[in-house]
Amino acid sequence: MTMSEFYFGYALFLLLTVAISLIRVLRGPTSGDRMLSAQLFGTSGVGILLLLGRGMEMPALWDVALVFALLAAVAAVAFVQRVWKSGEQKEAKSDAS
Amino acid sequence: MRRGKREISIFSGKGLYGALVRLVAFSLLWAVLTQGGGGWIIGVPAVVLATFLSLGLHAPISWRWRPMGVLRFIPYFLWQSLRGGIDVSRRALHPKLPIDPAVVHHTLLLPPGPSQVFFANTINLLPGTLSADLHEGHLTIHMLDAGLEYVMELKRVEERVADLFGVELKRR
Amino acid sequence: MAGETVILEVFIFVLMILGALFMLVAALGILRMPDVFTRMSCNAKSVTIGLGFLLFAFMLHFRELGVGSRALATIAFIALTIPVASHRIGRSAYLSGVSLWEGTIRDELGEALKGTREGPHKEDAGDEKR
Amino acid sequence: MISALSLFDLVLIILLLWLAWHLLSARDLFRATVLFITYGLLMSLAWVRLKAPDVALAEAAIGAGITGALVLVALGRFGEAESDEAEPGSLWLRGLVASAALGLFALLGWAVWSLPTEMAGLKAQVFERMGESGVENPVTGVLLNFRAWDTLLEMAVLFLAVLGAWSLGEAEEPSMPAPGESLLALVRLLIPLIVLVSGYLLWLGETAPGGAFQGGAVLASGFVLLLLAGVRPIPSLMGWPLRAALGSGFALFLVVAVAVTGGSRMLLEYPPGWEKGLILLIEGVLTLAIAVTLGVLFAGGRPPASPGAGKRGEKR
Repeated sequence: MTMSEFYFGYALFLLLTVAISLIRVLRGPTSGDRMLSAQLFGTSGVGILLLLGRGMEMPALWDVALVFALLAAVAAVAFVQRVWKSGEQKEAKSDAS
Repeated sequence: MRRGKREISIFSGKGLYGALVRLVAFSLLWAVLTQGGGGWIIGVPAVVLATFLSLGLHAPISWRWRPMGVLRFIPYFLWQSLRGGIDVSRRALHPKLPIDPAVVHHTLLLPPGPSQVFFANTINLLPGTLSADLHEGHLTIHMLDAGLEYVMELKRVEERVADLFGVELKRR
Repeated sequence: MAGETVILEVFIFVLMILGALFMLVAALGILRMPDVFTRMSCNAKSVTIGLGFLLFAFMLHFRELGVGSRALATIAFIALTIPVASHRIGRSAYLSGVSLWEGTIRDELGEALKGTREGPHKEDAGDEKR
Repeated sequence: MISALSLFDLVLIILLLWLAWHLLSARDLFRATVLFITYGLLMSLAWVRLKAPDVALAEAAIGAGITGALVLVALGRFGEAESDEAEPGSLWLRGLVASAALGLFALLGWAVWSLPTEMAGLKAQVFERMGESGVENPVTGVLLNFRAWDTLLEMAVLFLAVLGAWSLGEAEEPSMPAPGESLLALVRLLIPLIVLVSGYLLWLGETAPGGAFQGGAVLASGFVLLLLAGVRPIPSLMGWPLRAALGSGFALFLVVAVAVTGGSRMLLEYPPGWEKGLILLIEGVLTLAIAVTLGVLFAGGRPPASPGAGKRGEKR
């Protein structure tokens, strides 16, 4: 087995774990569960990109992975701030939470 | 401070020291990204802008990490998160799924401010704990296993965080 | 000399396998754990550790300042964002009263504490019930 | 023996198709939204496998940063309750639609099949003349020199999109929970990093995959984060500075395009020796303009006119 075969096999393995977590996106039950699985997609994506970048000899993929890692939280923040409303709409006066 | 009233005032940081530290840190990061530094024609404006934004967005309370505290904290944190990972792997891979979750409340001994927030985020990577809500010094924690000696454990983490920020723990 | 490199290669290999194992745990945890909190708890830890191992292995493999520091930056981004994102999702779930797994123990002190919260500061009142 | 890479491709294709199917057939809007986000992330991997890292980078930045947040926010405005059950039309209608779709599929399949396996394309010509472009990354060379027209018109499209969004009304003040300290801490930390990474992507564009669109998209997700954290923009910047920033990309591009003409040169034919500087200038301004444009589109309307757009400063 060549080294790049190993990297590709590893990337395939990570893609399969992503496929497992997809089941949770479909099943839910709460929106938090689905969002969480989507987040796992992003983080596994970082790993897959690094491995492919090594295997395919494309160092540019490290930059894609960096962007994935940097922006992994943006969707989660949008989700907690705008979708999952906790009932309260008033301006909270303390920022201690 | 009311929601949304957070003004972006550039010089709210504590003096020149904070600005310099950030300037150096961001320049270093730029050098890391560009692999050896280059493209400073874009780099300099980006670093300066990042520094201004970082100072402008910062909370009025000033805080600093103590260098020695950081050195002591990092190995502890790495070891604990490794433990956390192993613990959770054992549970998730075990056919019987041995979990005994509980929601517990922990009154923080750390003073209000960034150290509390840092603590709440840190314990998400430590064995079996997930912070659910932080409200006026009371932290609601979800535990994977109620049987863990969590009170002592959390106290120890708090001591470490206090050491990192150079703050005193409240006496109970 | 050669012996050292072999040991290092083996170590890198072990690190990568461990990283893969932790990533698998993250996915299995999300699938098997009974409620959103336990899933999140599992996810936050194992993903960070798994990617950390993978990137550490890369650092050892290349032994180059450029690659190593970029790998460190990537780990740092992940380690900064994942715990906070988990905390935020967990907090929303908790405050919006997502039902806990039936086996979860809630401690009495907590109930008492929450009672006091609804009084003076109305901040998150009304969310815990439902 | 099948190589791991072809297995990877196979799994990726199956996952994409499976996701697309569930995405289209999902009754629950939130489920569809999350599937859409994951679809974007997988598409980025697909671009990687097609050896198009430029597109993968753009897809990563836009998919992870902007589109996900945009769709989630749109969903937040609709409210989850409104995921209505559509009437499944009559059997005849469905049969008709299905056969039309199948026909289109067959047509596209035939078109792809009949393509020659080895296409010359314009690759050779591009590589031959890279020396004249002023940059080393062929994609940037094409986007900002050889086919700068396309990019110029894309900026016009983005500008028109903002006009369209603004003509619909003011951005409404979203109702959202107080951001809380931990979110603010995250934002404070991420914003400077986002600025740096966006500058880095812009810098990369000259030699490697990257450039104004990728950098702009990453920077725009910084604006998105600020908006989500409830950090309000400085009112005095919401008047003409914002409009100037929005128009700057298109305007500068036009000015350069016209300014370089003269003698025997056509529109956008940079004078020799100036290519690098001009491309850098245009790309720098484009990054900002794209970021502001995407951020404004995320806000969803023109800034509210009332409190202190110019005169009185901040009320309250």
